[in-house]
Amino acid sequence: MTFAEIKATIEKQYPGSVLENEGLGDHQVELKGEQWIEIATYMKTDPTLCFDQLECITGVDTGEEGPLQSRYNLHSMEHRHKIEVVICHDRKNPKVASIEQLWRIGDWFERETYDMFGIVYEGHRDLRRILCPDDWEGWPLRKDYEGQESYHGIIVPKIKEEEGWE
Amino acid sequence: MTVDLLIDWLNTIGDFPVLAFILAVVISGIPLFLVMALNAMVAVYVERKVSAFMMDRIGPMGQGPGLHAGKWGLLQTVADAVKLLVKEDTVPESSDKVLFKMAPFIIFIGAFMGLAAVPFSQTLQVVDFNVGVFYIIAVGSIGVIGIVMAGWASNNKWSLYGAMRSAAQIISYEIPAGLSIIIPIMMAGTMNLQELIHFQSGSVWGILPNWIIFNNPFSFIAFFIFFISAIAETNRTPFDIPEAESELVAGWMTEYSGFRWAIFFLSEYANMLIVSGLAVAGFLGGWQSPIPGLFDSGAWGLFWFMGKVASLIFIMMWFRWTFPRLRVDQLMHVCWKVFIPIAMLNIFGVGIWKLIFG
Amino acid sequence: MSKYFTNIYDTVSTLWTGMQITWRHMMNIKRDNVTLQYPEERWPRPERNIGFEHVDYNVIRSRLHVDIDDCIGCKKCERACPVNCIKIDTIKAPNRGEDIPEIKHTGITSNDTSKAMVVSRFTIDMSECCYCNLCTYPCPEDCIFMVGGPNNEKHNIDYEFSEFDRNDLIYQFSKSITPEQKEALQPPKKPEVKA
Amino acid sequence: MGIVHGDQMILNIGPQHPSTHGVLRLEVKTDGEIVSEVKPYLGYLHRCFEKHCENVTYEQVVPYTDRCDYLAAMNSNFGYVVAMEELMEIKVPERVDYIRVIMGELNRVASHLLALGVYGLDVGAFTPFLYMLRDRERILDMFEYTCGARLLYNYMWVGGVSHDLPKDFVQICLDFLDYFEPQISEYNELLTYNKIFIERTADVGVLPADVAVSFGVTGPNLRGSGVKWDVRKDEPYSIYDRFDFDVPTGTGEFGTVGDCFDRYWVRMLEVKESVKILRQALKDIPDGDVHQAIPKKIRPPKGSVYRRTESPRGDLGYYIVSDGTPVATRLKMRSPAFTALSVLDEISRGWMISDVIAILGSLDIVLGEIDR
Repeated sequence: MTFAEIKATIEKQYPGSVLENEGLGDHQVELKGEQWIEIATYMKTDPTLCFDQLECITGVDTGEEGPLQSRYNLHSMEHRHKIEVVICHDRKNPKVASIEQLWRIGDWFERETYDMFGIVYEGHRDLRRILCPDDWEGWPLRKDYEGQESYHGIIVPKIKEEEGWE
Repeated sequence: MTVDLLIDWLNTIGDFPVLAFILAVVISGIPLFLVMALNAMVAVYVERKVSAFMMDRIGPMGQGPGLHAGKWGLLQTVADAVKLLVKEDTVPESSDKVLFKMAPFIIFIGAFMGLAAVPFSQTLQVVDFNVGVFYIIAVGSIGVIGIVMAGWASNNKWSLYGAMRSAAQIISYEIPAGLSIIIPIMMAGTMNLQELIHFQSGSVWGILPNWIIFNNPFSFIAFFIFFISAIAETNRTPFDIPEAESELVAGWMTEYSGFRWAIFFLSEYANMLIVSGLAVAGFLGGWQSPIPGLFDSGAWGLFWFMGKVASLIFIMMWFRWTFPRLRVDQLMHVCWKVFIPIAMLNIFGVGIWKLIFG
Repeated sequence: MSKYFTNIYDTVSTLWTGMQITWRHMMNIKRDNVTLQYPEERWPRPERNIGFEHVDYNVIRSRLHVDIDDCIGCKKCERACPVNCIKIDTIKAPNRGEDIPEIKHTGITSNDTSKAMVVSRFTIDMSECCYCNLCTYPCPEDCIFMVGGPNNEKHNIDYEFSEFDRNDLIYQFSKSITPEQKEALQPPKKPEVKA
Repeated sequence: MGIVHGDQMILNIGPQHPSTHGVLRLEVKTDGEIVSEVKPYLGYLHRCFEKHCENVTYEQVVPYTDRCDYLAAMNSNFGYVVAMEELMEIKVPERVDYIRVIMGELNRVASHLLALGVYGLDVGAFTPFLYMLRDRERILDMFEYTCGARLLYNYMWVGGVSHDLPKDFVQICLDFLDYFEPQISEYNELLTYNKIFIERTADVGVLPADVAVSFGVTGPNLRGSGVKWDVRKDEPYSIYDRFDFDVPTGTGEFGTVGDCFDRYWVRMLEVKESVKILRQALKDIPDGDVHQAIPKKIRPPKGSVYRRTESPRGDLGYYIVSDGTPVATRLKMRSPAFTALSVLDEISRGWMISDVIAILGSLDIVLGEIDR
């Protein structure tokens, strides 16, 4: 199936769920966050779509003002077509349903995105930080992230050192 | 033998039987310890070189004395020994300290006692037991107590795993080893190692030496079962699961370092010597020359015996650097479902063989 | 039952094949050996000469070196460094292209570029360097390079620069300038306008 | 495996352990030797790759990608530059494509050799490991000859490569292949067909195809489960569509499809396929300038791209979001080892401790890439 057909199928099944977004490129579609779990189930189980592989979940921070986004790259091993789903979250309270039980790799990908952006995946059974330590403060990949000065008495090095050594 | 001679000789000097006994034991024990240490040093060096050559490396090398461990790295083991001796003696805080310190000595005692009955030549044997074969098999299992002690006392999960695996393995493999060593005993009708070796003198068909391994097909198979079980008893690859370094870090030796660890090492190589010695005495004609009647007397005995032992130890090394490691259940499978039935059949076979041809 | 014996046969035969291989290698150790006795013998560093116009290309990754007499203080290498291990401070030279003998500053580079800047500090922290070679490409004067290899005539190979103190790995390439000399080089401050 | 219920013991494998392939910590719940749960804890090697990438320019990202998958740095570079070129719509000269394919395949061979050798080490065979490392060393020598570095190359740049190949490289590489091909059969005789090795790996840690797809497992691990999926074949990038090569899949030769042996064996077959690609590429490599397409200033247009390439461990994806400045807004690396590790718990339940080590080894993870 081509991208337009996939988009039309989703639009037909869940009217009003597909949002128009000028900034998106080919193969990208923005969906409403509320219905995500139903759409995802449909996309995985429907025999014409059959997206059985979740390639990647990428969290994106669009800037200080803009929303946070989760981007899901889906791929179908059977039909060899793919799509990228974008879901925007409110910056203050980023939340979306978890697809961890649909695609098992979603477990770790969602944990990673939660770790880096603080996007809460509701329904995830074990939403912990995965790469940073459990008691790390802040969401490192957000644009407004302020690194902590020290962690358990260890000085956290800054990414861009302004000062020399000496 | 040596001990008996010494006691007799000391008794001729004066009438103090207890002191004579102690003196005789000490005098013959010190060379035994030296044999053990020398064996470990040579074997470690050879193992390094053999493994290196098999892996296309060259092993420890040096351009001369000094920092570079001697010519061809000959001083490498000496350097290692010195390093191990001067190392800090660490005992883990939460270990059972008494058992932790005792365990190496128990293992050492097992190996040392076993070495006492090994027939190095016609005359060179510390004690000539009536039941030499039985004795070596028996004291060989003392070591497992030390291993379990070491594993338990370390208070470390890896050590515990290693100890438990080791106990299961050594006890299981004693059965096929014991069943296979029965065959020389059946054929020679004696458990005395010297008599067993004397039984193997002469030749068959004028070419082959009259060793038990060549006597009949059953004893031929029995030798291999005994030898492989012996490798398992000494915890060497492919049966090194108690100290499998990729799984259990170092198994039951994880917490040991320095001198205590050196004692483990010494005992491991002494055990290799003992089991190879038993295999040589039981199946390969002991100190007999491979060409019957040639170079067959005096010091040649020691040469042939050590030569045969060395080749068996080399085969053990060869195995170690070629094979992967078995898993615990496969190890048990090999023991109980392959070796023990075949060893049993062997005993039958030898019995019938003896009835017909003997 | 036959599977039982096939298994035993397979085991013995495959193990024997493996043992033959290791035996062969042990016997041929002289031919197959790949070990080098490191302090006495060393790997030959690849002598790379790709010909054409790429002769100057630096294909060796070892210690960085700067010919400070050629450095014009453009800071291109500092910007190119992905780990920020190069630090350069410059002072505007009083007269472009003129030598300043007090601080051994030469005015003209070997490429006949007249320098507008006095490099008062050029440090490379080799403990941070990731040997990516990115700093050597943008240099307009070819004065920062990795030593050895094609640059051997400029500087000998040096890849064993271990030190006991981490601070010794910070290499200072600029000429030593005392604070007073630095002060003297600063352009005179404009007199403050009184209110 | 039989199920015995007893008291459970928690065993900590790592972060310092001989066969965790880096600094990985596994919390293993065991009942005697039998494992009932494996919980991986990551992050011991987290070096903030993605955060760094948002602070350095696009050229400077390349040395950082080296350090993610340090065993196949060429392939890490390759994936990044392919993604960047797709975003910037650069067409690179043909010679550059060929050079990249040659380097990528050589590094695939090197990485697989290490994976296979270390797998032998995991199950206790020491010698094959050194044989394979000996041959890997020759590949590293060729890389050193080409770009000066042995492990972390920074060789592929957006729009080109940093140096042209040395004049006699093609001959050196062909000599190496002539030497290397007979060695593969020696590895097989020494390790692969060894009965003990087969016993240790066949039927162990079976990963069914649907589970593998659901877990996002890719690369040799997925192909070991019998799924014919290779990005080089199915979504060809660079010039991979020009070469004639097979995609080996697991057949369950000695056990079940998708067991440890299949994953191992697929890697071994892939080495052969790589040699095949290398021979074709070395034959056809054209002349040309490798620097002509390198842009002076890398400023991709506004937009985003997700591109995956086939690294030795699987689908290596780069998600790049650009806002038109020389610094990326977001650069995400979808690392294949990350997804491969996530399946460990699923396939090692009910096996023994020794098998967990064998399964972990067969997944061929690189912690630098998992933790980034």
